[in-house]
Amino acid sequence: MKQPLILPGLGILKGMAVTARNMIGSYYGRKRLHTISYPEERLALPENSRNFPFLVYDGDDPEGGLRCTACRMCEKECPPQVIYIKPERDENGKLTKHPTVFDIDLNACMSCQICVEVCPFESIKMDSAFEYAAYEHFESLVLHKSDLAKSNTYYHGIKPTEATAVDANLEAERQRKAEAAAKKEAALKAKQAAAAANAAAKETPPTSDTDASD
Amino acid sequence: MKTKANSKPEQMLPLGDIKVQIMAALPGAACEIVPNPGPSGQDSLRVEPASVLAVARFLRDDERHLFDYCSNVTGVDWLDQTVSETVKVAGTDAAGQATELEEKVERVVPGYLEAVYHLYSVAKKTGPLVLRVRTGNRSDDVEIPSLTPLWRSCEFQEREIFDLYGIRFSGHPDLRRLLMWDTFEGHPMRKDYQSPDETLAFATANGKEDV
Amino acid sequence: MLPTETHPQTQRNRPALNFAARRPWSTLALLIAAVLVVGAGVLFLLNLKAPGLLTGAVVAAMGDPGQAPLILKAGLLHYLETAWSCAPWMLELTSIFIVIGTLLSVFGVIFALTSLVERKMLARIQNRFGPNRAGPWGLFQPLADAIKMLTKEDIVPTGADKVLHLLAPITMLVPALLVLAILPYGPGMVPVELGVGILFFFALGATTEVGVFMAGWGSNNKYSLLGAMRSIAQMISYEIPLFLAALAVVMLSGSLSPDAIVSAQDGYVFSFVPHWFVFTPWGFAGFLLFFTAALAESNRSPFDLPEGESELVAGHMTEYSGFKYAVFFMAEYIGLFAICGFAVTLFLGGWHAPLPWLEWIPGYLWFFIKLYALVLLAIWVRGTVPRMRGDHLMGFAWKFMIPMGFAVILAAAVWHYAGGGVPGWLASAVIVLMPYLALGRVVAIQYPASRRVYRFSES
Amino acid sequence: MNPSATDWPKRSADLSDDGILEISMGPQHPSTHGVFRMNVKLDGETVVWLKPVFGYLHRNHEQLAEKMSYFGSMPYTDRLDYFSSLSNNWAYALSVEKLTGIEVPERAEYLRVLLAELTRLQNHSAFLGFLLGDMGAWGSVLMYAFRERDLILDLFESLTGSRMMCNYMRFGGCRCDLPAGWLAQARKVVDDYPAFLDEMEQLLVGNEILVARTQGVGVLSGADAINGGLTGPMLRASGVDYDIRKVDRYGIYDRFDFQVPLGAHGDTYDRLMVRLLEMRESLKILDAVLREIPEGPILDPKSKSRGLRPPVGEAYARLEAPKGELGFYLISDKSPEPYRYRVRPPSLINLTLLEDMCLGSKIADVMVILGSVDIVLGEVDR
Repeated sequence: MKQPLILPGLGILKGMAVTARNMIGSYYGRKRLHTISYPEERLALPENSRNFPFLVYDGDDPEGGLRCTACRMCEKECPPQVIYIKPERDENGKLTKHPTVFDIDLNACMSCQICVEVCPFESIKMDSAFEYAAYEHFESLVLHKSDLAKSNTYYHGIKPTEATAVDANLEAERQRKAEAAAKKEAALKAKQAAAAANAAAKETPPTSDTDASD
Repeated sequence: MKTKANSKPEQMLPLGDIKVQIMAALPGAACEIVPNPGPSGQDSLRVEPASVLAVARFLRDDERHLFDYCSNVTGVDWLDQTVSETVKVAGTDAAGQATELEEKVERVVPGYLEAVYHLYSVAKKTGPLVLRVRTGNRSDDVEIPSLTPLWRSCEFQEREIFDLYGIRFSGHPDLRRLLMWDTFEGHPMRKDYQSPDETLAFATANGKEDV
Repeated sequence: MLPTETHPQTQRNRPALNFAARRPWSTLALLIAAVLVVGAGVLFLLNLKAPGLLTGAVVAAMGDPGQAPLILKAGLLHYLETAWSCAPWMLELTSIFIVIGTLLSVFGVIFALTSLVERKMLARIQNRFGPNRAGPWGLFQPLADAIKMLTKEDIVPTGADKVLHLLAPITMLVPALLVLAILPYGPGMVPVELGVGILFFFALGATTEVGVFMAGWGSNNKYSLLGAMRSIAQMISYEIPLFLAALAVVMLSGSLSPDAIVSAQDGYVFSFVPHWFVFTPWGFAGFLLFFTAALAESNRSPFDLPEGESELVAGHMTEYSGFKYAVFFMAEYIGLFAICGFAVTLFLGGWHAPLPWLEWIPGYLWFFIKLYALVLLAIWVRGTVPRMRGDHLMGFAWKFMIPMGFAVILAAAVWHYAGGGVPGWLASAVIVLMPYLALGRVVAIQYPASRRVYRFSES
Repeated sequence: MNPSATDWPKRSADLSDDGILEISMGPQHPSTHGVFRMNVKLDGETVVWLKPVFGYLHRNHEQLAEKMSYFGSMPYTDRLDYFSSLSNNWAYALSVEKLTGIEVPERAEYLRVLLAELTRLQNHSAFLGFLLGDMGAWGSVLMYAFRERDLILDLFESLTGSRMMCNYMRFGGCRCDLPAGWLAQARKVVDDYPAFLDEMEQLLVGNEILVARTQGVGVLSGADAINGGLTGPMLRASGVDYDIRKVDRYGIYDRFDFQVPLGAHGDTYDRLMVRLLEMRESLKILDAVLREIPEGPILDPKSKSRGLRPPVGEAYARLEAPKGELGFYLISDKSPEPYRYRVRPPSLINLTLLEDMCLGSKIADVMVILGSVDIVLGEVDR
C-alpha cells in the first residue's frame, strides 16, 4: 500500500511561513499590528461603552438642575449595594425631591448599568471615563454628588444618540404631564363652573335660605 | 429559512409510566411523583434513600430508558415549616352537644436536606428525569447512598453538596470538602447558617448609619 | 477599525513621551556625534605625546578596511613602544589584552543588541511593537534590563549549597567565552592559533552540562532538580549529532583547525557559487543537522525543555535572581553566538564573501553578518514551534539525528572520492535522501501521526 | 455496556515507595488557567497519582443569588465563565423564562443566537492560543487568537457596553437594540474569520511537534466520557454525537442547518480539531443569522425585569456553552429571590476524569491535557 510521502519537518516549515508572513505583514498596515501605545494614542470608545455611573443635571447649575429626585430605587436594586443616598428634608421634615448625599463607592461598583435601567427619572447614566486610578480607597474612590454630577451637554458629548433619545422622551413626558395638568385643570374648572351653576340655580327659586350648601 | 422537518427525537415516557415500570421491575422500591406547579412542567420522582441505588441502576441499564448521563446534582435545604391548618376536633359547642369544631392547629413539618439528580439519556436523546432523594432530618440522619458508583459525573458534585449542605453520601469513593478548606466547620449554604464573624469584613465606605 | 482620535474626557493625564521615543532619529544622530567627538578628543590628546603615529595608523586602517583591526593593533603597539617606551613583555601583554578587549566588547554589544532584537522580532511575529519606550526604538532596553538585573536582590535559598549555587553560572559563562577565542573572524585574524580548534570547541561544549547540573542540584528545589536531570540527558544526546556533522567537514578539509577549514571553502564555482560546504548535498544535510543540534545544545526553543516554563516554572534557573540570573542569561546567548559562529566556520565559509564582486566588504563583517543571520533564524524558530516532550526529544536525537549523521559522513566520503563531479553529487544526494525518507517513516511508525478526517453527525 | 465506575483509576505504581516525587502544581502556576492546584505524584516523569484542589476562587455566587432578586443576579452570571459572558446570560434568562413562561420576540431570538455564536468563536480562538501557550509556543498563536478575538470583543462593547461583562440578556429578550452600522461591522468580522482559521490550520495541523505532543495524549473513550459527565467539544472529540443545540432545540437553532463535528480517538489532537471545525460551523450559522435577522421589538413590553415574582415551582434549563452544557436550576417560592439557584458548571464536571486522563502520561502532558479541557476557574469554583 502506498504510504504517503512523509517529510519530517515540512509541517514546521509551513508554520514558519505563517509567522514570517505575520512578521513582514506587521510592517505594512495595522491589520497585523493591532496594539497601540496607550497613553499617547487612544482608541475612541464606542458610544454604548459603560464604565462608571454619573448624575445628569440640566442647565448649568449642578445643584439645582439635578434630575435625581432621591427616590432611592437605584440604591435598592444595585446588586453590590454601592450607592448611598440621603434625601433632603426641608424645615418641617418633609422629603424634598433632592438628595443631600449621593455617594457611589467605585471600589465595588462593577458598572453593570442596572441603576440606569431602573431609574424612572433618567437621572443616572453610564460614563465612559475609566481613568480613576488613585492611591487611597475611600478618600478618592468614593465619588460624592459633586464629583458625580455632569451636565447634559457632557452627556450629549459622549453619547449623542442616547442623549437625544433621552431628551426626546423627557420632553414627551413633560408634554404628557402638561396636558394631564391642563386636562385636570379644565376638569376642575368645569366642575367648579358646574358647581357654581347649580349653586346659582338653587339660589334663584328659594330666595329665603342662605347659601349654606357650598 | 427552512425548518428542517427531520424526525423529532424520541419523546421521554411520561413520568407516570416510568413509575409504573419501576414498580413492576422493583417491587420493593418506594417512590412517588412530586408534581411541579410551575409552567416548566418538569415533575420529579421522589425515591426513598433505601431503594435509590436499585432504581437508579434500573433507570441507567434498562433498555427502555438508558439514562446513561447524570447531568446535574443539586443540594437543597428545606427548613422546618410551621404549617397552620384547620382540623376537625371533637368538642362541645356552646349548647353542650358534642359536635365537630373548627380549630387552628400549628403543626411543625420537620425540614430535610434533599439531593436532586437530573438524568439524561445520550443514547435516546431524551429529556431530564428529575430524581429527588431526601434525608431523614436536617441534624443527625443526613446519610443517603451516593450515585457516584453508577455515574462518575456525580463525584465532584456530591462532594460539593457534602461541603456546602452537609449531606453524607455513603459509598462515595472520596468524600472530602470540595470548595472549603478541610478544617472548615459548618455548611455555609444552609438556610440557617450564620457566618462566623461579621467584623472580619472591612467596614464599607459610608458605615450604614440610619437615614 | 483603529480610529485613534483622542476621546474628549481623557485629556487630563496625558504624559508626554520622552524625547528619545518621540524623536528617535535625532537622538541616534546625537549619540553617534557624541561618540565621535569623544574619540577624536582622546585621539588628539594621545597624539600630543608622539605626533603623527596614531593618526597615521588610523588613516592606514581607513585605507585598507579588510585588515583594519590588525593595522590598528600594530599601530597602537608601535605608538606605545615609541611614545611610552614600554618593555617587550609589556607590549606582548597589551596586545593580548587588546584582542580580549575587542572580543569582549564586540560580543558584549551583540549580546545586548540580541536581547533587544529577540524581543522586538518575537513581538513583530506576534503582531505587536516590542519594547520602544527606553530610548530610540527601545535601544536603551538592554541597559534598563542590566540595571534591573544588577539592582535586584540576589536571593540564595536557605537549603541551597552556597558554593555550588555561586559556581554554577560561572561554569556556564566561562566555557562559552573561551570558545570565542578560536573562531576565525577574518583573514589572519584568529585570536588563538590552535591547531585543534574543533577538538577544543567540543571539549568546552561539554562543561556547560556540568554548570546546568550544578545549578539544578545546588538550589535544593524539586523543580530545578527535574530541570537539571532533563537538561543533562538532552545535552549529552545532542552532542553526538553535533560531532558527527563536524566530523564530515573535518574529514573533507583534512584538518582540525578552523582556519584551514575556512580556507578549504575558498574560491567560486561557475564564478558565482562559492565553495562553501553548505552548497554540497551532504553539506546541506550536515548544516541542518548541526544547526538543529546547536539549538538543542544551547537550550533554544523547540528543545528548551530544561526551563520549560509551562511545567517547571524556570527549570534549573528557578532559584536564581539578580546578577546570577543575568550571568545565566548572558551565558545562554554567548553560547548561542559561539555555536552559530562555529556553524558559519564549518559550513558557511567563515569570512568568505558569498559573491566575488562583494569581496570589497571586509572579511570580519561577513563573518558577523552570517552569524547574525543564524541567530535571527534561531529567534524565528523560537517564535513558531512548540516545545518537544522529553521522550520525543530523546527519540528524535537517537533514532533520527545520529543515523542521519552517519549518512552525512558516508555521503561526504562518496562526494570526495567521486571527485566532486555530477555523478558524485548525485550519489551523495541519494545517500543523504534515502535515510531521510526511511527514518521519516520509522519516526512516523513509532509515533503514529495519522492524517485524520473528521466525520459530522448526520442529525 | 457502561464500564462499572467502581474500578477506581488504575494505579500503576505502589505510592509508598520512596521513588515517588510529590509536587503541587499551582495555585500560582504559569499555565493553570487561573488559581487551580493539582497535587501530583511522579515516578520519574510519569504521573502516578493526581488530585485537583478547588476553592481558591470560590465567591459563593449561589448563596449571593439567594439573597438577591432574579434581575440582580444577571450581571453576576457574566463572572462565571468570563470568556463567554453572553452564553451565561442566555442560560440564566432561558431558565427564568422556563420558570415563568415568558415568551421571547423573534428578533431577540435571532440576536441571542448571533451573540452566542460570536461568543463561541472568540472562546475557541482563545482556547487555541492558551493550548499552544501550554505547549511552549511562546504566545505567537495566542496573540493571533487575541487579535481576532479583539474584533469580536469590540462588537460586544459597541452593543452591550462592555467587552467581557456584557449583562445584555433580559428575561424575555435583550436589553438594547443594535446601534447603527453594527450589522455591517459584524458582517465584516464574520467574512474575515475564515482567513484566520486557514492561517491557524496551516500553522498547527501538520506541525510535527504539535502532532507528537497531542496525538494519543489524554485519551478518553466515548462511554467513559458519557459516564464521567463530559459535555461539549470534549465529549464530541470522543465520538459521542451529543450537541445540546441539536438535542434540546432551544432558541431557534433548528432553523439553521449546521453540522456537529465528531472526533474518533478522543485525544487532545481531536479536541483541538473539533473546536477548529466547530468554529467553521458557527461561521455558517452567523452567516445565516446576519442575512435573516428580522426587524421588530427586542423585549416583550409586559415582561418585568425588576420586581419579578415567578410562580412557585422549579425549572432546569441548559444550553450548549462553548465549554459544554451550562445549566441553571432554579426553585422559586413566589418571593422575589430564588429559593435555590444552582449553576451546572461544565468546566468543573469536565475535570472529573482529569486523573484518568493523566495517569501514565508525562508531566509535560498534564499541562497539555489540562489545556485541552479548557477550564475557566470562575466557573469551576463559582
